[in-house]
Amino acid sequence: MSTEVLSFLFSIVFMSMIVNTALALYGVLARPSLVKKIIALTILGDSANTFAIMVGFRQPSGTNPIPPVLLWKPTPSNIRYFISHAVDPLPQALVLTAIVIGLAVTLFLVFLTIQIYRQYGTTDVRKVAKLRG
Amino acid sequence: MMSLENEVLLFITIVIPIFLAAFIMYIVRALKGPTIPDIVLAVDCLSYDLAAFLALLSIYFRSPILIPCAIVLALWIYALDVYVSKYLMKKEMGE
Amino acid sequence: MISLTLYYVLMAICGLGSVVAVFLAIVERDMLKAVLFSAIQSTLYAFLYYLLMAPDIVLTYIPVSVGLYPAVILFLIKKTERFEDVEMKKGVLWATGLLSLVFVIATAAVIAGKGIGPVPPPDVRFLAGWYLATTFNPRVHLISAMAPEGVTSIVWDYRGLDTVFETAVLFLAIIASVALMRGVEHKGVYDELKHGMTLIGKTITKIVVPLIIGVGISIALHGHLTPGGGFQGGSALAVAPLLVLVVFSKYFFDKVKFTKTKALAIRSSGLLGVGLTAFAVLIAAIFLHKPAYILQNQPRVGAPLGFPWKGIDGVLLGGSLLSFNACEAMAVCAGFVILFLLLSIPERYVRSVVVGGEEHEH
Amino acid sequence: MDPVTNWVLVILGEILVSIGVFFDVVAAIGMLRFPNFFVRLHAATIGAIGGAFVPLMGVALIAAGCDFLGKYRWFIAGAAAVTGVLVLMLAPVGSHLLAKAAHESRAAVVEPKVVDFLEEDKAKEGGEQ
Repeated sequence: MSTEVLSFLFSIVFMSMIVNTALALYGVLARPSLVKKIIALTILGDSANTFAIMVGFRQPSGTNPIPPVLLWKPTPSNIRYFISHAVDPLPQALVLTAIVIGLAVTLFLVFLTIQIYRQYGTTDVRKVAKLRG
Repeated sequence: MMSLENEVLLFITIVIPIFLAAFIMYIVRALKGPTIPDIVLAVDCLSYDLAAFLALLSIYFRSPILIPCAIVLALWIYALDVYVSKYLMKKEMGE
Repeated sequence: MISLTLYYVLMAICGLGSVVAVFLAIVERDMLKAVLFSAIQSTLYAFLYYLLMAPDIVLTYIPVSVGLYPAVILFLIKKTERFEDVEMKKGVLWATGLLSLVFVIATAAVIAGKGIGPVPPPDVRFLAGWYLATTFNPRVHLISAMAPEGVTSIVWDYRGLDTVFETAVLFLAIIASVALMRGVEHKGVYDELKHGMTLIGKTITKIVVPLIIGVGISIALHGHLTPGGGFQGGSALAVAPLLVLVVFSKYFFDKVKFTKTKALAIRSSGLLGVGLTAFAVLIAAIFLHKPAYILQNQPRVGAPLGFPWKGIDGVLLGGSLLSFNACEAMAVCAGFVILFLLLSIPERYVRSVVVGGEEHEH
Repeated sequence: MDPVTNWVLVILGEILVSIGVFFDVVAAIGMLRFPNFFVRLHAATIGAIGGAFVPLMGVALIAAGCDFLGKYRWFIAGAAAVTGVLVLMLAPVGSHLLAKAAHESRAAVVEPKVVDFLEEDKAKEGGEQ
């Protein structure tokens, strides 16, 4: 019974990330404003990162997991406890760089949008497409 | 006689739902907030209280290294206030 | 067991709250409100990362998505336009929002009821177990990174080559942004009354900025012991100059003579430090006539040289991780400062250079 | 430390956290029910100082008394105290800047408005110049 409750609650997180991804995709693809596209793009990236971190999550029986940082002296028993309780560090390491690079790319998109506004006087992609000809 | 550890963990277990009720009310105000300062104020309060809650949870999880998250949250939410109030002023952001 | 249920209830509330916040952020016409809803979503995600036991991610994510990202979008909408030109029907919006929430809860119930759901497994994959076992284990010194922080060891030791190339992507994105604004220069005289915000804000910011710099440096330099590292420390440090830029105005930077060129010099020296640390063992090995690898941290099989991992009194040094973290923090922070300095130039001065004096009417 | 000191520290901390939680709920109710932005600032004050500073000090005391955390309890205690002091400094200034900007730009709607002395003073100053 209790595993089903836990599974239901964890599935809510999982499904809400899927819905967030869908909403963000709608924002990137269908909304006309370039600013809205940038906001939606960052939400999309964050949701994807959350999926990656959830892949590395675990539930040791009875207690909560611990972060992948060894706090004690590296004796064999401590290391055994650490291996049986810590979460997966690999997705976290990949997401870490993804967040910072995502910010740098967003900044580049911001500069591009400002440049488009300077040239065309609008950030609406429909109007930009009309003005080009 | 109850041991110290059990007493502390029981206390935190009792406190968590009350914190949770407050958070939900703050989130409702932040999502409803008719004007922009209302939203910022609600996010502000939410983050400061979340910082206190994170500090409490790091005792509950017995992972002391989780505590820097609380400092970072309390420091950076001030930046959000500053940006929004600068935006609402008549000057450009860099002036 | 009751406490574990509470733990998962917290996670589920974060998820549901973030769905509502994302929905409002996407459908909102007013970009300022959309940014604030996105900030609420970021706060909830940060709490979710905390509950998923990823303190490293929280330390990067909060400065980036609460400290830097709203500021960048606010700079952008101050320079361009605030409202999006679309009409949405209120009834359709409410129905869609309610439907997505119901969808989340119903699908979660189906998944849990059928027993096919993502119950968090009690175990991690074999590779993760291997990383956890060898991150800090003096008994297997020849395959260990000798730093207690699992994430930083992977970032700079096990998968160091990935990180070096990701730093290159960061560098290219910043160079591309600078190239878009080439030739734009503006200097002014700082006036304490005219520029910036109120005296109360300035005074507290004067106290807070050293604190932020202290927190950033300690996050960067303790990266091999506690959650933190170069990227985390760098993005935390970058909030300090941005705060000064907004509270004291851009002209304060002209007054203290901190220019784009100086930031570029700091950034280049940081990148140079990353490169030197990557080749340090190899260069030493060439002089000692011994084999070595690029990006080598600890001694490996057939390559006996390495960084020291233990200082005086048994203080953990973390080998090359300490140097990598310090240099990367410098590079990331200075890179963002260059972009903020460019973003903060008032639009009327930029327009004359970039568009060539021709004004649009709007 | 001896067990009695630990118990005293933990109980003091729990009292502080309880006070903080009470203020937190009160502030949240006020946030939800008050009519406009400038009234909600009062609730925000309670939420930031009573709901964050007081429980953070309580957490510092609890952590100092929890000997089951080992030597890392001083890390938690110090960090919680630093966070509390930061909240004490930053929250009022953030509210001040926000209130000033909201008043200046008229971003907030003041629905049941009785009197606005700042507006009158500004009008007087503008008239004299």
